[in-house]
Amino acid sequence: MTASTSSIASVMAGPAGHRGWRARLAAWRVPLSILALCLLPWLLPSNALAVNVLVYGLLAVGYNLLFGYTGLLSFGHAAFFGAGAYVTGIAIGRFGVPWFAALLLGVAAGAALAFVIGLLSIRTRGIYFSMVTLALSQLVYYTALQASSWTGGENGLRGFTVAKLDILGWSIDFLDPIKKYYVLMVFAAAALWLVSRILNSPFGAVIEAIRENETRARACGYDVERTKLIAFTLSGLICALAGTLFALHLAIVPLDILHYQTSGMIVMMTLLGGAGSFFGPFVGALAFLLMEDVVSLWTSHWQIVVGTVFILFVLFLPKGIWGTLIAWRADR
Amino acid sequence: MTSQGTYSITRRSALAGLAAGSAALAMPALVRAQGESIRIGFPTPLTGPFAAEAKDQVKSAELAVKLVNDKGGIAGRKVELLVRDDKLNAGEAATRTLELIEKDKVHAVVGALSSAVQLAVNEVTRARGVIYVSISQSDTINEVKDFSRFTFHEALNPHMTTAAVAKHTFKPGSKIAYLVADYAYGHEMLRGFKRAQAAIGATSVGEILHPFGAADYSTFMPQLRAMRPDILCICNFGRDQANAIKQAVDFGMNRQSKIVVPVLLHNQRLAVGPEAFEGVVGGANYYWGLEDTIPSAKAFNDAFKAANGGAYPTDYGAYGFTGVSSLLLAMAAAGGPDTDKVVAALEKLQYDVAKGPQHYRACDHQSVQSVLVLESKKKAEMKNEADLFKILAIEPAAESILRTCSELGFPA
Amino acid sequence: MNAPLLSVESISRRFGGFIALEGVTAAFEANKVTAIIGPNGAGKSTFFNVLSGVLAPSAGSIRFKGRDITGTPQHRFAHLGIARSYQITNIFPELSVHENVRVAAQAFRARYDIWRNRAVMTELDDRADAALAAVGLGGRRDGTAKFLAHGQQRALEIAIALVADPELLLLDEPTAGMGPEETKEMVALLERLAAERTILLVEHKMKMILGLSDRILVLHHGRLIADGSPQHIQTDPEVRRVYLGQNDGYA
Amino acid sequence: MDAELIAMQLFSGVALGAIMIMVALGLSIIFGMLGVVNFAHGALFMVGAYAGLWIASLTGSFWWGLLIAPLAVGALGMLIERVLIRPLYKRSVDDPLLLTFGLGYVLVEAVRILFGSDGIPFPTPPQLAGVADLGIGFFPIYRLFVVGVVALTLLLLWLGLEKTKFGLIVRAGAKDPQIMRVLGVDIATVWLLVFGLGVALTALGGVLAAPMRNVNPEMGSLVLAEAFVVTVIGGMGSLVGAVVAGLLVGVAISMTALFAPEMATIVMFALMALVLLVRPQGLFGKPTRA
Repeated sequence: MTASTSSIASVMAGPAGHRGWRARLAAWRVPLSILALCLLPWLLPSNALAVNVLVYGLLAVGYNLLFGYTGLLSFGHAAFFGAGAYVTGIAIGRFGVPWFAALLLGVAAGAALAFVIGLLSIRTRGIYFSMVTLALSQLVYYTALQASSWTGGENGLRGFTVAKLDILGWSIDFLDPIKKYYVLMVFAAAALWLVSRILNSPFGAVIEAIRENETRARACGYDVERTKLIAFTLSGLICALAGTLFALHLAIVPLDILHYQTSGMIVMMTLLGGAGSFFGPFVGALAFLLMEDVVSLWTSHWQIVVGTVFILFVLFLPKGIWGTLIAWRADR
Repeated sequence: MTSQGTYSITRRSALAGLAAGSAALAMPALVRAQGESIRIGFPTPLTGPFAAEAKDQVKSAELAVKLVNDKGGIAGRKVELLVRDDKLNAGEAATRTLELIEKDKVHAVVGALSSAVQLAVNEVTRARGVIYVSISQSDTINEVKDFSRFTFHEALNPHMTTAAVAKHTFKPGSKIAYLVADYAYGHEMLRGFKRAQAAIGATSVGEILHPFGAADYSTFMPQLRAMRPDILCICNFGRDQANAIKQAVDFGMNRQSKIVVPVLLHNQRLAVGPEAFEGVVGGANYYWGLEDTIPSAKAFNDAFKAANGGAYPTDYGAYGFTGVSSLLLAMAAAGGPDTDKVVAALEKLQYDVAKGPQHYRACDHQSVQSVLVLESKKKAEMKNEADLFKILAIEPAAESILRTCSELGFPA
Repeated sequence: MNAPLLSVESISRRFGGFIALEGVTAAFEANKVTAIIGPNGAGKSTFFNVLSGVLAPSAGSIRFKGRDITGTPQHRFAHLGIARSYQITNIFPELSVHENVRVAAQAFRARYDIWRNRAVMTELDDRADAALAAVGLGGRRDGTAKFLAHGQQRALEIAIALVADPELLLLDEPTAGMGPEETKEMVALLERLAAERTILLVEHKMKMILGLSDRILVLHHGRLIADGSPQHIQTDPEVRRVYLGQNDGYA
Repeated sequence: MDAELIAMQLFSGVALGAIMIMVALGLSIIFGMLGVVNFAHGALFMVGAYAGLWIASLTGSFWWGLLIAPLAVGALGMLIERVLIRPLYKRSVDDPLLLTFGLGYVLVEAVRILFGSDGIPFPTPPQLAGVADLGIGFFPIYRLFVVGVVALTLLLLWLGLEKTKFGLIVRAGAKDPQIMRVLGVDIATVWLLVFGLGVALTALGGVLAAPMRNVNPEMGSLVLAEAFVVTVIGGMGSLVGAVVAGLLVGVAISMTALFAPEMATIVMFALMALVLLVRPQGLFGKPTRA
């Protein structure tokens, strides 16, 4: 009921039909993703854009775990992205915590926040779930706005630039765009591997079952609420990691990343690429950011282009770019 | 019955809007970097609520570049302006600035309208040793925490504007009420006004903090009326300011009190109309009417009008001109874009490009400049569409109207 | 009489002011097939929903294997040994037929394990295949569930329930919407199941019930109005009165 | 704190709620009947304000703008329903939500292209300028007028729903969409009209708000957030809920403005979170089952 099931139809690299090539693709999805990420900075117009694709792609992957696989349309994921970013920034800038520990703290904080918001919102359904997540994340936004002595308020959090990374005795120039990209990519790759693992796990089967039919899953003996809460928390954890990478990359945390428009953007990216598919969110983030980047150089009215593309996708390609490709390939 | 034109969209009629839309398609942002040229990055919010201000900034900045290029550029090199849309979003601005530095290899960055964007750009340029001339009004950027050797502040700050406005509106014994946007910039304005209020001997009858970005202020008005102030200080910016003033007038506040704002915005006044703004007093960095007394203003107005079909430059637009001009003057003095030399030249620079003499203070790199105190005209008094304000006073450029270096945290 | 597998003690269920079920008391022995009948709106579905934990009773208690399970969350019922099918087909439409059953089997093995690869749990595959074979869907294991014919989807639903190896199987109109041919196959399947399990079913098709059931309960307006063998029910005057005028299939 | 100020504050809360009610009603009626969560609702509010301004500038009269703009934008709404939303009815509830989300972007940008990205003055109609003495304090006459128009609209809407055949169908359909099929009503036409009605209501809200808040392309985004809050608190699809919640939120904001003014925006989200945690379906909503 809550799931965008029609959009997800036959996208999953699940065991249904055409098993051969899809199973092979599924088995190789993590190495293939990492290969694509390695090539990314050399294919895109700028490194800054490549890092954005990395960060927002990961954010969409985390979101997809909840929206695409569990079938829950959250409008509050900006909160976890922001929590990861803020906690990492505050840990480094205010407490002088080493970057790696700050990263872990950011992820932990985002996951904890997701657990709390999940706990409060899971029991509502359908559109109410979307609205509660939206409302709670707006509370997080206003809290960050008010707590300006900690967060910098509307001015954003600053003063935690990491210029050098010390890893096991190596010192890496973190201002060098390419080196920075590959350091951040290692974390994104690890997260992709984790997500792939979750999707292959028994738990991965359970969330898909819940997306498909919550009532049935419950009758089968699954505690639907608890499973959703775990999925929500895991999803928040991945999004928080994206947030910490964002903070390390830009060395600022703008308040806007907590705004519900960020949540809307995550949904758009996920849908554009193809919800419920492993590669979809990254493809969506890439397409969205590239489109925005290219179109905004061409006209300041880029939003009309982005909005129109989005409408056309919902109308004609509800499976998203990747989902449509897969379905098209499956029909051969 | 209302007369024809009361509800008017003639100023930006549908057709003009379409023309503007297609003009925007041909934005100069696509100019490609070339080996020999001196490149200046210019992030500004081309989309969002301050798009009009941003477009004026771009026009003014382009004019500054054109004037220099017409005279043969700097040390024989052409100057190129790379305009980027920061979308009024600090994250976007930081990303664009990174692109400008890493990919377009700009020699300097000028721009930013909002305080958050300015601080973000500053953070990026500071870490990478790139010159940045900021043109956003904020007190935060002056403080030692965000100081960068490479950053210079062309814009006024709330401390300066509030001091100037208060000096010409507050009187000993005046009762003053404050409506303040609840964020750093709002608090800075309040702090500035209250400092001036104490010095002048006026008294505060109440302060109301309102949520940043609110559309409706009606729920604050009964309280403000009940305070019976002589002066209502509205400490917010942009749309917030326009809505707050309009609703204060709707509630009849202007009959019992003088409405005062730290910064009177040219484009907001256009967007709201003369009726609501009538008699409102506020500060500004620039108004084209300066041309009667200041020769450089006349020269700037003439050049701007010639380049833009007779349109007048605006306050925020002028920042684009003065900011880029000061940078280019310093580059010319330094004989090229070498960062250290340009920083040294900027620190020594005395310039008068549009509004009288200016220079950058040594400790915090704040531009010492005059502050205008303006009053919004009645509709009947306006000679033309651009004749919006009356200049009440010009507070001359002096370091004494800035916070002291030690107060900002700089070592003596 | 053996100790009953399941017993309900004067259970009631209200929805606001509406009383859907009132004071129903009954006990069900192991290894028997019991049918619940009644006209539309008699409370059969509510009764079933209470027995499978979907709804908590407003009053009264439920005991399963001697243990009070009133108020137990629904998802625990499968683990107690109570599985059910639904009146309206209730499967996982986008998953493969095999995965539909495998994921049901997995509930007893791993529910929150996010780490291992589920492909190594081969015994679940085997159990799923066995359940599919038992309902005659072995040949369709790799198809997508939503593309199955209606009757096959009903069978799949029973396979999903069956793979839990439940002690008590609750079947809500297993032949709803089926043609005569499909119904015949389903009845054959139910007969095979009846040999080894305790079954409670709601059904409209009287002929089928009379042939299949050991015992019949009749609900009317939320109350239990008759309880006995098929022969007894057929002659019960109260039941005859209730069904007068709407003897669809009632012969 | 004197009693007059509190009474005044209560009244301004009610006046504030009036505009929210207009927007929330449209949102709720569309959701209740069509199951569509209209994310373009705020943008249509803004389009209503611009349409009102445009018509007022053509005719020289605010009153024509007030009358015609809602009808024109309502017609635009019907066009949107017919072309963009109708193909999605067979799909999941998320699809129309996402489509209208994109549509909101398009509408805002289209207005920026047509009318420029900064705002345009929208003066208070001279007949309604000035303040009135309510005995407890002064209040702008125009805002009193807005409260009156909203009350009148509510009355007309109530009469329309209670006394007409169309109203009967709408009420029945909002309770149970299945029943319409059973009754053999031409659902497509009813949905078209309901969508148009919902959009016309928000457009009327836009025209009414314009003289208070100025007109700019982004004016809808905050309003959308408010309308969602009101609709969700009242219960999605419940018209009574939208009215009650609109007043509730308006008063909550005005009372917060008195005691903790900087919290005046956050309070409505807090209220919504609170209501949903206690009553997940909202105050007047029907419980949903998955």
